[in-house]
Amino acid sequence: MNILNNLDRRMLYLLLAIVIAIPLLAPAVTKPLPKPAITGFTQSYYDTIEKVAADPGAKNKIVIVSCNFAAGTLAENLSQCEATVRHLMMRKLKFAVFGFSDPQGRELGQQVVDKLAKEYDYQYGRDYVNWGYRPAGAAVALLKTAVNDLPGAMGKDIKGMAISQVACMQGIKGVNDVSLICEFAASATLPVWIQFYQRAGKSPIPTLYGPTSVMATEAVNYVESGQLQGMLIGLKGASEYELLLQKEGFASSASASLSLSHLLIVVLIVLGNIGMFVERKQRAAAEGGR
Amino acid sequence: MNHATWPALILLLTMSIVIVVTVVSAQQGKQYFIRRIPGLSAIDEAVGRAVEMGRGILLSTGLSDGIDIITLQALAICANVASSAARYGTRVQMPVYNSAMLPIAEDTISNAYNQAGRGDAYSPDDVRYLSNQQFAYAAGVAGMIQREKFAATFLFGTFFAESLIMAENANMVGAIQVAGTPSTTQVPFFIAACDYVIIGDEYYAATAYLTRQPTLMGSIVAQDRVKIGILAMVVIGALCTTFVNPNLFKKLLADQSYPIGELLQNPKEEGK
Amino acid sequence: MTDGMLKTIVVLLGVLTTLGIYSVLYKENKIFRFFEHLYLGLAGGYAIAANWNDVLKTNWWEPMVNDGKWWLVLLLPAGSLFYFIYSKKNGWMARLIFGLFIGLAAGQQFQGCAGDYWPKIQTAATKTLWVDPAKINQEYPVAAYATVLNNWLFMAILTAVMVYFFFSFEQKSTGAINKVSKFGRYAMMIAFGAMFGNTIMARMALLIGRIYFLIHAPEAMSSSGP
Amino acid sequence: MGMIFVGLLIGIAILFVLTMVPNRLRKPLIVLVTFLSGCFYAVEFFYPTHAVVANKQDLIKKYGVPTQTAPDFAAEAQKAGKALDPEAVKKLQELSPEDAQLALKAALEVTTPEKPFGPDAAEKLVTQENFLTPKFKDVSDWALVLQAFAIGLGIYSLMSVHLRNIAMKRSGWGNSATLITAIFLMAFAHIGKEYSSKGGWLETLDNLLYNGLMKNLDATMFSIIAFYIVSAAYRAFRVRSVEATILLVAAALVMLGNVPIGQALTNWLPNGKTDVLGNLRLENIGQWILKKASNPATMAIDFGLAVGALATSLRLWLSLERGSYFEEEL
Repeated sequence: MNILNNLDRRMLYLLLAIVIAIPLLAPAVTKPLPKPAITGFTQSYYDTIEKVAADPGAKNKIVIVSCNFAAGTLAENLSQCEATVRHLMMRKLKFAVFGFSDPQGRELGQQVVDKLAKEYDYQYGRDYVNWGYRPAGAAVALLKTAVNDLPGAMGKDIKGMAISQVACMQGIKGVNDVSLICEFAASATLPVWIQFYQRAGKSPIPTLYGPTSVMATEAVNYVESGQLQGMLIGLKGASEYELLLQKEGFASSASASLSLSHLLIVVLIVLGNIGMFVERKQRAAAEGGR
Repeated sequence: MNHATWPALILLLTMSIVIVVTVVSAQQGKQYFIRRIPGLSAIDEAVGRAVEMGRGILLSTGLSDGIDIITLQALAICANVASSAARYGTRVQMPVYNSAMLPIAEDTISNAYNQAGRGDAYSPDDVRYLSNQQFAYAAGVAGMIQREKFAATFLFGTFFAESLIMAENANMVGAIQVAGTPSTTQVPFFIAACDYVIIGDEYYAATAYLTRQPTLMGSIVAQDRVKIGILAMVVIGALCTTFVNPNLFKKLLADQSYPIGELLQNPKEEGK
Repeated sequence: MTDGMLKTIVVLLGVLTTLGIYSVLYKENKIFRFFEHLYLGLAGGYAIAANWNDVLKTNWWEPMVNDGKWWLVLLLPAGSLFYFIYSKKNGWMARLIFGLFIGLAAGQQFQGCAGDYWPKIQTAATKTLWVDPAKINQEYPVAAYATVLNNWLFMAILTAVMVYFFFSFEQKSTGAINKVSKFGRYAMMIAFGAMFGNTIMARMALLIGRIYFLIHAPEAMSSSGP
Repeated sequence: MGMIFVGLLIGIAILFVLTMVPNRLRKPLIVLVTFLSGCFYAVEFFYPTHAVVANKQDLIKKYGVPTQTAPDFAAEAQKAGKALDPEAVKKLQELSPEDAQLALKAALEVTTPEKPFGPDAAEKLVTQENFLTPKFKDVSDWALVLQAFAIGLGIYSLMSVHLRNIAMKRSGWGNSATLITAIFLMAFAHIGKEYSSKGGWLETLDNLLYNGLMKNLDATMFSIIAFYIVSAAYRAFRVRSVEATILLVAAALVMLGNVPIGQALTNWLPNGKTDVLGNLRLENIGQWILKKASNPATMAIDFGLAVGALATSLRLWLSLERGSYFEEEL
């Protein structure tokens, strides 16, 4: 029984890796786990996309999916991005993947799209485009140009084709042809959109935000002031969103990993304490018998 | 606050004067008392253990963005450890995070060896630069700990998430660990992984406690006086806010100066 | 090298480094040691590059050479004072630059102190300790009382923890001060426990990201083909 | 270029003069340097300030150099056909004539019929400074540059250890060779790509080293903490003493409140805004501990730390510190 008091740490590490990997490998396992309650931030995020999709003019406009994160915050940002892209595809909205904070961002964004494209019959060029990555230093100047001449400012897409030639970009001239901005961020990149693009056209573009949970506290102000129409708070927000979509993907399985890892720690703590008490008892018994 | 408001000026100056006067009076021979601090008593114990086991000691002054007060204090504590370790002929190793901090650390530690009368035992390899990237430093320290199997580790200074990497690795090799940091968010991890943790401003009391030097003793007593002052101000402030005038302390302690005449006025109604 | 190949290599390197570093969890081994040294080397090279690209080039070389601020060159001999630490005869000169930086660090502390702690003192010193009948929300009257109760708790914990850190008088094990300071220590343990528990989520999210990366690395490598 | 060379010679001459400073003056000189450098930030912080226009250099670039006469706010505003709030104008009139001109131009530009110029907008145009504030950025830039020169010490220290390993063929010298190669490659690629053409091989190399290796190493080392947090929690959270128990209970409550699996335990409690019992839901208890119960404890610790840092600074700044290091013969 003393084994509980002194589990090999390698055993703990292995258990943790298993507990985290299982929901990611076999999402079906997580079905019976309790679901999170849906917060107002997530609900309004969902409602905004629904509203954009319901607008008949949106068919001729484009959604910007801005992937400003890297592998480091993958669990939080990629899950938000995946759920959002899925929603856009469900509603047949045209979108462009873009990023200016990290070159990895557009690749991770592309990964998400590749994963979902078949399911919703999305084709590169016809239904979506990847503008690629532009260095952060040039972002402000780029967006200012893109107010009036979006294809010109962006130049070429990741396949080296001029953006004005891409099928889904036909008729997209500038800021007034953007129906929605979705920003997924691991650092303070949101103000660039807010300051230089969101309100540069005839009417403000609805803007949605997916920050890491650490950054969410500061962003609450933007939601309250109406500059953001919705927000997904870290992984938790993304998993709530998938619940609303009734399509469980990465966020739900990652959230299950999160739950299970917490459960594992609680169980280990309990086991450790049981082990300690048993050992104490045994020792007391041994001393008593002497 | 970019520039001192007048209440801040008064308060900071008063604090400074209290501290300087007490320190100078201590230097001139006035005796001061400080109580036993359990975490700090452990420092000598840990050095003793390392000597018994015949293995080395690891000192880390944490992550410093340039040369700052926290790291200088960490260095002062580490110098004391190095000096008693040198006396017993135990080797200390100090991986340094910031290259501007490196020469200061070398100077201080070699001086500590001299003070212990073992200047010959100091080797320049003992204090060396590792990396100024947070996790590269952590990986390097973790590797060092695993290979050298230190008997004791002392982690003092600013730490962030890497604190647990270092402390858990040292725990694995069975080192006795003493850690102290003003980064309050990292204290829980040190409590979980280390044998002794120096919390809060015990960190600044450490040198006084270890050396019993009049200057430092005077400083600790002065700090106590200032803290009593702050506590009194907070209590009086809360009582005043509740029962006398809700705005006085809000304005006194605001980020911008209010003229004395406006202190008691109500703030303008918002939205007008 | 095509873009696709490059991407494949980048992903492959990512997988190798991740597994190499994680191998230390089993035990310290040659593979980890290799990656550790590689990491330290890369970080060292990066430090040199960042120092030049972000500091020396922009703040020193370009203004000096292009904007005619020739006197910036004086910083070079001043900076060389650091290196005098290795001089037997003139080692003291290094202490001039140490003194300069110690002075700067100390001087900043006034603003640091005020900037960091002033708002905190304000928060603490403006807590209301009594229920104001005018502010009671009729729908949920408990809130007003709960706030005041929380504020009392706030004051009690603040005082107790501060008392715990008074060093200049004896805390006899039977005295009232000792009881207060013990309560302070318990309060701190609550705070530390809570911080620990709350951090777990953020750390687990990082690990989930890494494991996801490993699981999906084969796709990432193949999908990036031309 | 010539002046730079002359400057360098002057600097070297100063260094040479310093080597001749007699022993008894050395310590006072160090004390003086420490005190004066500390004075800069201290005086800048405490010295009384006056109002100036914000971002003056940018405004001068935009509107040209202003004259010395104070502008007539009302007349200018009328000329531009725009209305300025009198409260706001009062604020701008505190500025010196030069600054006031620039502020007025900036004010008239941002004012539109929908967005009248009020006191808040005026506040954005005005900032407080004293005679040292304009030098603030220079001083911190110089400090950065000086520190950057010290990188050589660090790299020298790192290389000398590992070069010796290689020279003496100590065990693991291959790793030392890797380390030194990595230093050179990374420094070369990361500096070189700034100067080479876009899409060149240097950029590819930098991409491999930085994105392929370094970022992954960073992310992996960061994520490894997740493993350590589990082993630390397992070992430390035992009902050993009152303190350890408190630590455990607080951590467990917050942990459970953070994930749906824990929240499910108290999902049967009502969750309305006005339900008193809702406060007993695990997520609410967790947040209460985190925000209300922890806050005063960390704040008290912070106050102590602030005073400790202040006292240490004062001792160092005024050279009140004693002890072997500070009393050593120089």
